[in-house]
Amino acid sequence: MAGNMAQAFGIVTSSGSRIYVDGMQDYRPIGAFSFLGRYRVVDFPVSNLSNSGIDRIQVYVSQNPRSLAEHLNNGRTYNINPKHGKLQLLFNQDSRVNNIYNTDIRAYMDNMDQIEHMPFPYVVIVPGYTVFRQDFHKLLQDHIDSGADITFLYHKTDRAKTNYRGLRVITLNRQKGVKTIERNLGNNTEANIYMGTCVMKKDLFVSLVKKAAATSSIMSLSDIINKENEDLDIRAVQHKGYFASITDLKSYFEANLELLDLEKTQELISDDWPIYTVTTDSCPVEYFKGSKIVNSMVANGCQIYGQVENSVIGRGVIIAQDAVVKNCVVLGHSVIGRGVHLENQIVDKWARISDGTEIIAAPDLPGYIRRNDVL
Amino acid sequence: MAGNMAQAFGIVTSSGSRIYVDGMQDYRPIGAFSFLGRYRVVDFPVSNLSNSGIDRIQVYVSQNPRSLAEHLNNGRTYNINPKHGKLQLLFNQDSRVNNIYNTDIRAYMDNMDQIEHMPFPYVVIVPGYTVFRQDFHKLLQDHIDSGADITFLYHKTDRAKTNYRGLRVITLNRQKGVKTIERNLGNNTEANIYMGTCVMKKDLFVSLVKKAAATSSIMSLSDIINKENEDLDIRAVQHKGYFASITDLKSYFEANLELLDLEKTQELISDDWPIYTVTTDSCPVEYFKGSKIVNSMVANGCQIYGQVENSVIGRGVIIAQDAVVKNCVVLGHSVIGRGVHLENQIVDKWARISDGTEIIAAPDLPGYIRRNDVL
Amino acid sequence: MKQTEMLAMILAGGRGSRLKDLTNKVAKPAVSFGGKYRIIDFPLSNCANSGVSVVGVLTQYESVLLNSYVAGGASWGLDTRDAGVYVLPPREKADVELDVYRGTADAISQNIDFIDSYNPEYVLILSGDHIYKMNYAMMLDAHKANRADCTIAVFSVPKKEASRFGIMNCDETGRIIEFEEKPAQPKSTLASMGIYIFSWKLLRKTLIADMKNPDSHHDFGKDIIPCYLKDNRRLFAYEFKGYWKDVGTIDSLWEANMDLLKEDNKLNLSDNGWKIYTEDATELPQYIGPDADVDVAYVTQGCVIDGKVRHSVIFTGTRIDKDAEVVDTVLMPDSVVEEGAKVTRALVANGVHIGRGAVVGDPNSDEILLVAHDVKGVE
Amino acid sequence: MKQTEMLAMILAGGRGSRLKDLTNKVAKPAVSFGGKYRIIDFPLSNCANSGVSVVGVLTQYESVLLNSYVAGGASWGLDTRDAGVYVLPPREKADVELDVYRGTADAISQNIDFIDSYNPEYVLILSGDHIYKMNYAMMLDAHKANRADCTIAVFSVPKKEASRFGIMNCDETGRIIEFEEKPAQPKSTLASMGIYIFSWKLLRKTLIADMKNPDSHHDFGKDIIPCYLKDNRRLFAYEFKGYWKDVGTIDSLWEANMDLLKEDNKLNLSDNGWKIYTEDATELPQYIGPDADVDVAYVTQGCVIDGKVRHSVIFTGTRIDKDAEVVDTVLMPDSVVEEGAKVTRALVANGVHIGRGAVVGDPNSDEILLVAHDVKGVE
Repeated sequence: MAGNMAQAFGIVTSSGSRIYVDGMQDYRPIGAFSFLGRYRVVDFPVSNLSNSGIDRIQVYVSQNPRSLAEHLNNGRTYNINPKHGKLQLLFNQDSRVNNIYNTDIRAYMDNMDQIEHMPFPYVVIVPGYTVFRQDFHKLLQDHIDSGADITFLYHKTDRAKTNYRGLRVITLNRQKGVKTIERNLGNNTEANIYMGTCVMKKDLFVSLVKKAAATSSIMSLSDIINKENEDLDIRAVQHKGYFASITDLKSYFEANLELLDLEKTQELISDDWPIYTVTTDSCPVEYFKGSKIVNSMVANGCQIYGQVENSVIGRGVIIAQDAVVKNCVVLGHSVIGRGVHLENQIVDKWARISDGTEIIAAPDLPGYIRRNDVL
Repeated sequence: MAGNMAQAFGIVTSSGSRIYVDGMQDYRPIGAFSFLGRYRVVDFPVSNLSNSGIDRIQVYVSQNPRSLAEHLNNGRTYNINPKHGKLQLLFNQDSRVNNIYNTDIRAYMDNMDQIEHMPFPYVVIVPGYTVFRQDFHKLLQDHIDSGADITFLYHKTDRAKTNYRGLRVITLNRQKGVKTIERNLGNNTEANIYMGTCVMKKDLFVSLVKKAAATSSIMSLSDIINKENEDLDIRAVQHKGYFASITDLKSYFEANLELLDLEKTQELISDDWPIYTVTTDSCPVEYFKGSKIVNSMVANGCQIYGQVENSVIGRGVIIAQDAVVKNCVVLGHSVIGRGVHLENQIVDKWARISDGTEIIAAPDLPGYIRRNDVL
Repeated sequence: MKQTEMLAMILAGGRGSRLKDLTNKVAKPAVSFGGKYRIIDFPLSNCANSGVSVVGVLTQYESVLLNSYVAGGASWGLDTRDAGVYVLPPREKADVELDVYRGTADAISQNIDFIDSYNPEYVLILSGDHIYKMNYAMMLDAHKANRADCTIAVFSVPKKEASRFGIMNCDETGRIIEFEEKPAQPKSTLASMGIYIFSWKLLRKTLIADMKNPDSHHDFGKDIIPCYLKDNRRLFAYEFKGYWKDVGTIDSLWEANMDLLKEDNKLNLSDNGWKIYTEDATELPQYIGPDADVDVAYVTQGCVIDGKVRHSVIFTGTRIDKDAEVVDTVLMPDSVVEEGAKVTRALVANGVHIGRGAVVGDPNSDEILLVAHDVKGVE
Repeated sequence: MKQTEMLAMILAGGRGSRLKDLTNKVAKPAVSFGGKYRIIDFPLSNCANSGVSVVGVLTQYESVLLNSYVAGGASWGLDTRDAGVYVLPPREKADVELDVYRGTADAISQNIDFIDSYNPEYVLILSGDHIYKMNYAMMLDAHKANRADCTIAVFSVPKKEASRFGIMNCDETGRIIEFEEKPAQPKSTLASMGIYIFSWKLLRKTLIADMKNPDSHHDFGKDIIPCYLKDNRRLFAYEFKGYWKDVGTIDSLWEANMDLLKEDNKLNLSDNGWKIYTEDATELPQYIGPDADVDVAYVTQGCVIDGKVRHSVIFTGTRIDKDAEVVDTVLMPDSVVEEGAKVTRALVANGVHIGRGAVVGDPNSDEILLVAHDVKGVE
């Protein structure tokens, strides 16, 4: 019930200048990446917030806003009553991507009046490039009950050497207080990854942002929190379940294929915790004579004549006769020609692979076929 | 009926780098300016297109997109079936306002794939900073019937010396062919003002845009049309009725006050040609004991204790006891204190004028009180 | 966290014949109020603001306008994926013939399948003819805290008026121990507002039993509540302290409109924290002409006023010409008062024209005049 | 240019009892089709794509699900400011008691006030149980070009089947000169599709006369069209050449689904130029498991398939377990075929479970088996 619980607004952050997914991000921000065939990455943080009863959500976008603007166009998709709540896209004044001054702090400062007008005592901050399930209502309650200044959400992993690069690692004391916050440089296998997700009072958030802006023009929110750690009571709550952070091509590729484990996916997305997205009114998938498909997720609108194995296929993809698509992530409306053989590829939207082409990469170095490319 | 008539898509242009409304435009593009108390300027071109049966509309925005993005958020407002049509906001890659390279051509080039994908043979182009009524279905039919390459819409005026500065003036031959296209430098009283509104084949539009981009990086669409005039059959159709172009503070001020002539307004906006806008669910206007009001338009949500004369009052404005507001355009949520006296002022949103303040300007040099200002 | 923890059912069936000609063509909940609203905007906006997002509207009388008015729920933001406003008229089923709703409880009983399809824990029963702003989520909090089977919203009325209402007698914890319909000697001043929260499981069982009971009126006040009391169920009163008005008669509808003109009016429709949403009009902003003289008035979008207005509520699309006079009056949408006409202490129905120079209404009358038909001008 | 130049009325009232248990709890137009659609999606999407933006849905049988399905019209984009989909059940008016619709024409007659409120020039009458894609705007163009009073969409049927239909006999201009219901000796092969465009003014007058006629069945085919012919009105046939199927029986519903499996299927639901819109499901994309074997199939979102599928249409949320076999079958939403079960030539109703190892349906049967209840597994 919105009436008695909306104590927080949500902020969905953009990826900033340190994260860049080669190729794909030339066309759209990570939040607008297609995910698991029919979703976009941003559907996860926004649906999590909406499912948690938070109906005022700011989504920050720092570059190529069109695709995200069209996708988020309507809060109704995410069950947000447009009279009562608001799903708001906020822009940077300067949207050039590779600008080191293009920090999250800069984005907040550019939109400070929109933040200060928010009639809620708390803010929940979630990166727009992460995929996980979390009831933020519960996290907020835990935060309030604990009396902490800031509550982090972290994920314990034994894959820190190879995964979650670029994110931050935290160490904790016995009381689950945050001792240190450092970049994950892959030094250790086991680590507590800070998920970029935190809860604090709005006033504290505003004062941290202003302090960061006054200190240095390349400082991020995590930097200022780290700097102020001594004076703040920062605690961490462990997240259980699936967590992916899309920070490069490899993590994008792996996150899609990992979720071909149906149990894992059904834990992330379920009837009582739906992930909302925009429908495109595609018709069901048509499997024609001779098609063969195993262990794959297929979005609607596809026409399958060939073979698909261990792959995620986006909307409206055509896979022609005798084509083999194996361990691939194929984005919407691509056409895979007759006899094509693809392995370990990410095929971006509207690409057309000519008959007979063979493109095979190693699983740990997935290939990327650009949007609109004709190969 | 959309089924048999949608031959064109619409483009609503942004004001580009040569037009700038001092003060007000610091906060939002001209299209997002409040107009006549409850509208925004962009409601006029978009409603005209929608009323003409055109349901694929691109609105270009070159700076501070937030307010326009939120306002246009939902095509439903403008009666555009979101399954069949689309009201699309398109952004420049580089959104710095005072950049001479920030031309309309640059914006079209940045979004060329979105233009080329449009499944319509014709395009209707309308500036997002103009206020008038036009059935574009009829204009399109006239264009097709005439066999011209481009059809301009023009407005005949005897106020070209003082008004419509910065727009272009055209001269015509006997066949209504366009002879010359020049900037209106105010040299003549009478002139045919090119309204920035035209119809042409999409293919011609695309080729002109590409030619302009290849010629010079500061060229505009009007420039290239002018340059190609010799080789093209350009005709002009006269627009009758009200026409305003918001290109500076004075034209904004005058356009609002001119429409206090109810007959003029009812010609521009009527039951069979509604101008759509977003509701804010404000309650009716409350007139309290001692209020006095004549010849004014008042948007809902206002509380009037004082005197209002010859003015346009936006949503949720409070005018306290003994205040006098005369010949003013007051934007939403401003508070005019007790005993204040304002004449010939534009009061921007959320301004607060303290009790007893007196601010009087001359009608031809209206004053401007900034957003959020406390005076 | 589920959107359907509680769903609301609005009893909107009555013709409301005490509103006379105002309900000839529209059901009572669709009657206009407060310049730009309709009565049903109040429960629907309260639902939207309380986070109650599925609402059934039970109606059988002249449902077309009400239907097209509420269908989809977009005006109240109740059109998101899992939300919706559904008009529920009586219907034919595989084993049931078409029949009217026999009472307030029967209207719910006939829609048990609809309610079940949302699997709610609680059902909120509302009336379609009250003007008030209320947070049902807080009432639900109280219901849960009391572990109640049913919570009834009550309103404290003056002692001398208590015998006109259904009166709740409570113990010191707020538990209802007795319910008396219009008692001659009221023991308390807490009147039922006709707003109930029921835990659905028990209500469902009770309704099914009630449907089979030939002696029942199938009415909440007459049958269901007494049955709960008899069975010693946990019924609690929830006291509401804001503005509340039943607008079932011409006089009370007029009064409720006039209440809006008070500087300290308790309904406070300008509070942005609890907006009342309504259909979006495309009319121009109101235009107050050069000869207008407006003082103490509530005037909305689309009005064109060039005459004198005193202490009146002027609805959408109304026209008051030069030298006309409107005093202590409610002008419903699209009504017109022509040049020189005078209207006093009246409620002018939708679209009615008062001709040039006509004089309507009596400043000294006790009753409010309902003007439901055009009044000819005086030449 | 007005949005309401033509409004559509969909006759969705029938229970469709030839669909047997499929319509126990839903009206026929709400029956599922083609993996993710419902039958009524077709006329509604056709309206949306043809620019017909106000649609009345006339229903009286089990309207709740249909009501909540179409209310507001958002799924078809028919929820813009001046658009809307309105469910219109029979209703009580100031001078009329609640009564069922007596026939197709009576259903329109009882809603003359609804139609009048949009002031349309033309009214499009549609049926809620046909599968087809049609541009009604082009039919309207023909209606206008012919200066017709009524235009009837017709479909050329094989000569030997013509006697099962209502047959139109036309002159060389396409003007209908005779209408025969199921003629023994058909003079033409143009069968009425039950799709009409009427100029509203004349239809309105005719309906009012028809309501008072005690001998009328109040039916378009039996009364209104013959009356127009008798009065020498301008009736024209409009020939439709695409895919069209009445899905009024289990066999024809199954067949229409099977038609989707043809590589050159004429309905072509993958054409992005004329999409059929439907309710938006939040299910996961379909998952085809490691042991699946799918060949010639139509499978939609939310399905989890790990068994063998041949020449079948698999609806939303269906599960086919390992070693199960589904052949020549339509699996309606949320049905489950457990491990080792075999289903052949069947139409499995919504939510039905076929237990482990059960064998259902006969490959050699002429008729399609409707499986409306759970089938126990074989231990």
